[in-house]
Amino acid sequence: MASDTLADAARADAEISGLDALEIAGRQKTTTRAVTIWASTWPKLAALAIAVGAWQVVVWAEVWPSYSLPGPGTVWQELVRQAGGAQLWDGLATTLRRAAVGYVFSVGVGLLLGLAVARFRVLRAAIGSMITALQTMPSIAWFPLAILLFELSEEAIFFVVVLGAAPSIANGVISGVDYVPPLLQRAGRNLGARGLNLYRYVIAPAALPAIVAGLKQGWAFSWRSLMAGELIVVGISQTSLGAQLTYARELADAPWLLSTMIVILVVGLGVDAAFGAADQAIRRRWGVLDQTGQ
Amino acid sequence: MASDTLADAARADAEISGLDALEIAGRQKTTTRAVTIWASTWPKLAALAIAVGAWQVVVWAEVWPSYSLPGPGTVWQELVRQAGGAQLWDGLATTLRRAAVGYVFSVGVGLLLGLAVARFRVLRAAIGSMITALQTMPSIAWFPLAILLFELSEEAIFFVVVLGAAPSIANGVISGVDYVPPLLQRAGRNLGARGLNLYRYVIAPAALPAIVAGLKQGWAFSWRSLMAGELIVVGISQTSLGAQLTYARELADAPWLLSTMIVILVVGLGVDAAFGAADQAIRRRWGVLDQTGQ
Amino acid sequence: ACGADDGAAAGGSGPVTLRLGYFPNITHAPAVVGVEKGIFAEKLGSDVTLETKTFNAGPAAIEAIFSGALDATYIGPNPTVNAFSKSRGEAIRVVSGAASGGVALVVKPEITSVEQLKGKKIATPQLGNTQDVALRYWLKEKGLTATKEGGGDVKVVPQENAQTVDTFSSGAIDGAWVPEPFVSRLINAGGKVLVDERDLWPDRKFVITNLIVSTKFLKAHPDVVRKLVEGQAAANEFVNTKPDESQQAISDHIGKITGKPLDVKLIKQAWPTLEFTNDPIASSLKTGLDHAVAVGLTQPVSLDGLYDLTYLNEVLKAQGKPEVAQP
Amino acid sequence: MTSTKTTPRSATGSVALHGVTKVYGQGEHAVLALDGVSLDVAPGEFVCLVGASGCGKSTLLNLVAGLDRVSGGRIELGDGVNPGLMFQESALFPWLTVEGNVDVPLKLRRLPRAQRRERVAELLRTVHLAEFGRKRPHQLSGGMRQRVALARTLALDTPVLLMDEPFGALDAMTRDILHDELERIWTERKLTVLFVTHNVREAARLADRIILLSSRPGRIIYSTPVDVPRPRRIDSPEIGSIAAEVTGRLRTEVGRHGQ
Amino acid sequence: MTSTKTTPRSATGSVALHGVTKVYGQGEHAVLALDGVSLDVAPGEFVCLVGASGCGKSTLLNLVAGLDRVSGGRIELGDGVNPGLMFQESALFPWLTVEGNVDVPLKLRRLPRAQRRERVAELLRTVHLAEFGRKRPHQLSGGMRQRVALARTLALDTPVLLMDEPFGALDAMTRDILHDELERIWTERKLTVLFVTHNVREAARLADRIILLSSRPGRIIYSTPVDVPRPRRIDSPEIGSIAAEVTGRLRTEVGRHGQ
Ligand SMILES: Nc1ncnc2c1ncn2[C@@H]1O[C@H](COP(=O)(O)OP(=O)(O)OP(=O)(O)O)[C@@H](O)[C@H]1O
Ligand SMILES: Nc1ncnc2c1ncn2[C@@H]1O[C@H](COP(=O)(O)OP(=O)(O)OP(=O)(O)O)[C@@H](O)[C@H]1O
Ligand SMILES: [Mg+2]
Ligand SMILES: [Mg+2]
Repeated sequence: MASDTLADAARADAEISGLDALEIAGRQKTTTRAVTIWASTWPKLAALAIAVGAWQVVVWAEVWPSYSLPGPGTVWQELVRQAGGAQLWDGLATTLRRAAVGYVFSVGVGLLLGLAVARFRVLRAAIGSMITALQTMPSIAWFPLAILLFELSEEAIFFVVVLGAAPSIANGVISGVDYVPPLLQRAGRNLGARGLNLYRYVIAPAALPAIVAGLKQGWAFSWRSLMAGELIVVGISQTSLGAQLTYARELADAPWLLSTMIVILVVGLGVDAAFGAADQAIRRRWGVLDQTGQ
Repeated sequence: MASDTLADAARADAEISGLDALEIAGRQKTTTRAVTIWASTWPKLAALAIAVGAWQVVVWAEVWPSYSLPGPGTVWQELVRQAGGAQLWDGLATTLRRAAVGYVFSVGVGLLLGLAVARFRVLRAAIGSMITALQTMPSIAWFPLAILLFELSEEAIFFVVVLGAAPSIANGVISGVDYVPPLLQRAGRNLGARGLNLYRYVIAPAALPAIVAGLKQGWAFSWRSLMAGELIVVGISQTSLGAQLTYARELADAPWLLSTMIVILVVGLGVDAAFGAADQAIRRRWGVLDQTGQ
Repeated sequence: ACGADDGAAAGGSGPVTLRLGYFPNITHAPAVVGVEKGIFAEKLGSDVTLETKTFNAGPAAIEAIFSGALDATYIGPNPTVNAFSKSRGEAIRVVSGAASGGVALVVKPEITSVEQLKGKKIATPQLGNTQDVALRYWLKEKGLTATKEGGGDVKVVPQENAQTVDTFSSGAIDGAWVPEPFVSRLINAGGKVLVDERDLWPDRKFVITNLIVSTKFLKAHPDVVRKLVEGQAAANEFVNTKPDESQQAISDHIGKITGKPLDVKLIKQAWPTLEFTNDPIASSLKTGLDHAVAVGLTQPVSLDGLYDLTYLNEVLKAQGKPEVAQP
Repeated sequence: MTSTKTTPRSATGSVALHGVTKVYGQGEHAVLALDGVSLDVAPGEFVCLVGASGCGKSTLLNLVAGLDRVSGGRIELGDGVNPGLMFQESALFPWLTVEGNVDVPLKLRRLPRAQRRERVAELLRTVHLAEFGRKRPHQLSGGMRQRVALARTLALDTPVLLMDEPFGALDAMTRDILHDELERIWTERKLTVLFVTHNVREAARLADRIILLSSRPGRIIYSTPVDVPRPRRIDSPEIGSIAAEVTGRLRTEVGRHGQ
Repeated sequence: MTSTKTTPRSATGSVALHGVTKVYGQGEHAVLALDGVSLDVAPGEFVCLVGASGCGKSTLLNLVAGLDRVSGGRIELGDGVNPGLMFQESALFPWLTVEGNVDVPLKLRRLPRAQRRERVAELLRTVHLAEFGRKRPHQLSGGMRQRVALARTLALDTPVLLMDEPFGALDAMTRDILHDELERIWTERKLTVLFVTHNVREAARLADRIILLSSRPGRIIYSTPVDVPRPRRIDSPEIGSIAAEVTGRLRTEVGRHGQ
């Protein structure tokens, strides 16, 4: 865990001779990489085992008919079957590409909007509250407008995604900027950072934790909006995860639905890992990582 | 703006005699309440005017047929007509009641989940990343499970709402707790706050800004999930905003759709005002409200 | 599945609750009128409590039937087939028909012949559903190609019905093969009927709505199902004999559920394209399935045992009406 | 009120460090902050720690307070003693008023409300901030914040007090007054105090014993009892000469490290 | 190197306060922190401010730095002068390393990279933290953080330096060394310095003039030139006697307010 603080802490030990250093190293608990990985893995495996076990027990108890709630085995088979074909991968690729593009758009719009609203009082008074209001607007409400503006193109999907995610990101930025410690802002101003430079050198980095939190929430919004938005244009030359989710439901195909849900969860886990790494890095820098002092 | 800091600042001016105080008051710009309200109102009105104006111009330009994009006047008439009848109010009442109940549930679950995950390392390793993954799961994916567990009751709707909002709130809590300054935690521990008390006296209040941000994002999730969830059963004895939104769309009734969207935006604005007030209060307490020092 | 015993509709002689689903929709007219006019309640009698549930799309209704949260529902042919085949013939039975017709291909007025469809975009409600299959099969018969992915001579664009009016009027699509009331709406948005699907079927009849019950409920409470079918027949009678009153009832009922009464003019406009019949027109379902196989959208499935029309025929017989052929 | 205070007053107040070592970080980038520090503080003793900037004084107090884990050696405290630590930075809770901050340790000890209110008022009088109870930390000056932190630490009512430059931000006059207050409380409550300061005169004014830490790694290199009878005055010549002696040692030590 | 430093060196370095008043808050809860403070600091002058805790010293520096607005009166600075303020708290950016913190003002002045690197290294040597460039603020001791903040303020290269208890957390020895460094830089760069301290000896050691502020509301009640030739030694008797004089005044003033 602490291995990076150390990388940073370099050079400070000029006065510790080689021998001293050896001695110190001996005194420390040396946690190997394998141990660290195992420590973060076994709880996941345990949680998975508990979840799957409970599921299997419910299925065995035959509370619901198997076409309504298939067992883990059935779903696993379905997943394997899907993984063997091209449709799942095509759909996943399409959706991930759209998600990436839509999210990048959303981040751009959200960051700009957030910074602008946080910075200009008039803008905040004018549209500050509108941001949350927009955030609560369900995606389907935007479909007609999206079609009006972009017809049946991917842009229509991106429009819905951006309207879903950007307000959330902007809100993260605003709340981050609002809570930047005044002392640091004053320090920055005194060091000559005014206007944009104050944002670049002080406010943005100070607000980073809240911004990352907002980006994470924004991802969830953008992904959900995408799943909905993908129904605007279904099957124009490509399938998508959102369409598969809907079809699975339409066809009352429970194993397919569950396996699609698993795919979505796995994607979510992957994205969370990325955000987790970013967060970890920030916390290490800021010195809030290990509260008990190594 | 600063009027409350003052309320707190009481008693400190024992040495300032009445006369002095008068003199001081004279030197300050006395901003009356009306001026303050106007300062925060005119930008909103201006933004509204610009938005409605642009809309009207597009309609006049007849880019799209009027049944596709009706003008502000038509929508306003529709809104007035709706407001005159009982359906809109019934639907709004039903939806707001469900939103309140669902949100309270979500807050309870989200706070507990967030605190538990933030506190227990094993739990975090086990299900920490699952929270974001759950957050990205579209509401419709939960419908079958909701129906399985709760049949066609309101509980099924709440289930979908909680699954949508609780992860978002939990994520807010986790990111807040993670960034509590270590110094304050140490201070709390040294003052005798251990275990739950540390959470009550130090971590929770220190994380409050991030928690409020999470609650705000959670509201957006819960509201959107509710709009979707209300379609599980569109109701016979009671109509709902979610149903109205969907039917307005299905009936291609653009004025109705737009007027329903306006209702949703107004609700969103109201909720944002509540969160804004909470946020304002926290920032005032923390002394981050007025960066330039009154 | 578990036994015939079911929480909400416990067997035996005690009071039974029948949970009936339907859509607030013109193709579900018998259901809507039956509920609105109290016809079901009257036929079911005092020892059966009627609980109605309204849905806006098939999946939730099927999920509810599967999970035991619903006993019977009016539903379209597509979810019917899906529910039957996915439960391997276990979950449901069709006990009556409800409506036929009401589907058409509406196109831009400048399109007047099949040939002109080349290179155009035509919407259907959903990939592989009845209308989608009908369009593709029809195109195939006319010698036009249309791939699943939206390629070929005619680009078939599956999309939610709610969206077709928007896409049609914005010019994103050139036509749509859809059921009522979207046919009427597209016409109002400047469209023109190119094909009335009735013309493609024997006797101008094909199923658009039928009544299904869960097998469990059927086994546990056959008498209740008979009363339900009686109610359905009575509702159809009402709809067919008092169209004006029915249209008003539909408008009011939809208003109650959705928050805004449906325009009676629109109902009147759509009315003649529909036929309300107790016959589930099993043959059309079977043929539709064959067509789906023919255009490569599905694997053949067996529909054996889907229909249980004994109650319907009992009711019809009692009323002295011609019975329906059990397929 | 004399140096006989080094004799035990209460068994619970003792603090003993045995070869305490503290390493920050791991592996080749580790920093050895304390190296084999052994120290016995008798119950009721007032010990002042002095040393160059960065020599490990705060580290030592943090270890005694149990807020960090030792890397080697061990620390013994009386049974159930939770030493109160006044941090080098003020560490006030920004969401609470001054009163609220001082109230926290009392609340945590579940004292009844009336008693708490009384105690808070008394403590704020002790640090001369009686009228500032309703202010929030950001409305105070640096020295005022330090005094609030002092009041909060005193509210802990523990037998062992660890103080990290508690009077660094105070003017001479206010500091002198607080010296008297601290000495009074120390006598009344028979406290054990570990006090870090850069002001050697202050150390001589307050301490029973002054301990000098060397620069990184921190080791005890000098320890001297202050045998001046109390009450003492900070500008008295005896204090001055002791301070001069310690300063001399400090200079040699800091000079040795080339600072 | 003598008190002739009070004569103008550079027109840009002057600081003039005319009847400056500062009120925190509004209406009946207002706090009058400064009341009609007038002060003329000549370019190149080194002025030390002393006063009781909470008397308005930090407020005054913040006003001169332009970080707060005056409630009355006016402050005049040389054209385009942006005074560098070293805050009472360290105010380091936690997301940057020590080097990164010192680098910020250089980056903001768009100096080329090589020059910046050199300058940072030089400044860190000045504050005796050359080996700590890659550490982060939370890995430093209190005194080390203060020195980093000093280096960062010096990196501003402004003609007017405002320092709020810059050496409060340093041991005597390190402080003496930094006194010398500061005096050297002041001479070399012909700086104007406003220096807040609680250590009256320190004030006498450094200042051309010492100014005493009264307790709330802050008013200038005493001002004395320090006519001791430089180089000075903090423990020299001349410095001692001036310090004693100022301390006496301070005591009377603080006593008057009952603190
Ligand atoms: N969290 C940490 N990580 C790495 N090194 C640390 C950490 N905390 C302290 N150090 C290092 O330990 C040494 C001792 O620090 P400490 O804070 O105990 O010094 P100090 O004696 O209190 O100094 P000062 O008088 O300046 O407050 C310093 O060299 C510092 O850099
Ligand atoms: N933001 C604020 N709001 C209200 N009052 C304030 C604020 N900042 C300072 N004050 C008050 O102004 C007075 C002067 O504060 P200032 O920080 O200038 O004192 P100081 O002379 O620097 O004291 P110290 O030596 O303790 O740092 C104090 O009484 C303080 O309570
Ligand atoms: Mg320290
Ligand atoms: Mg100050």
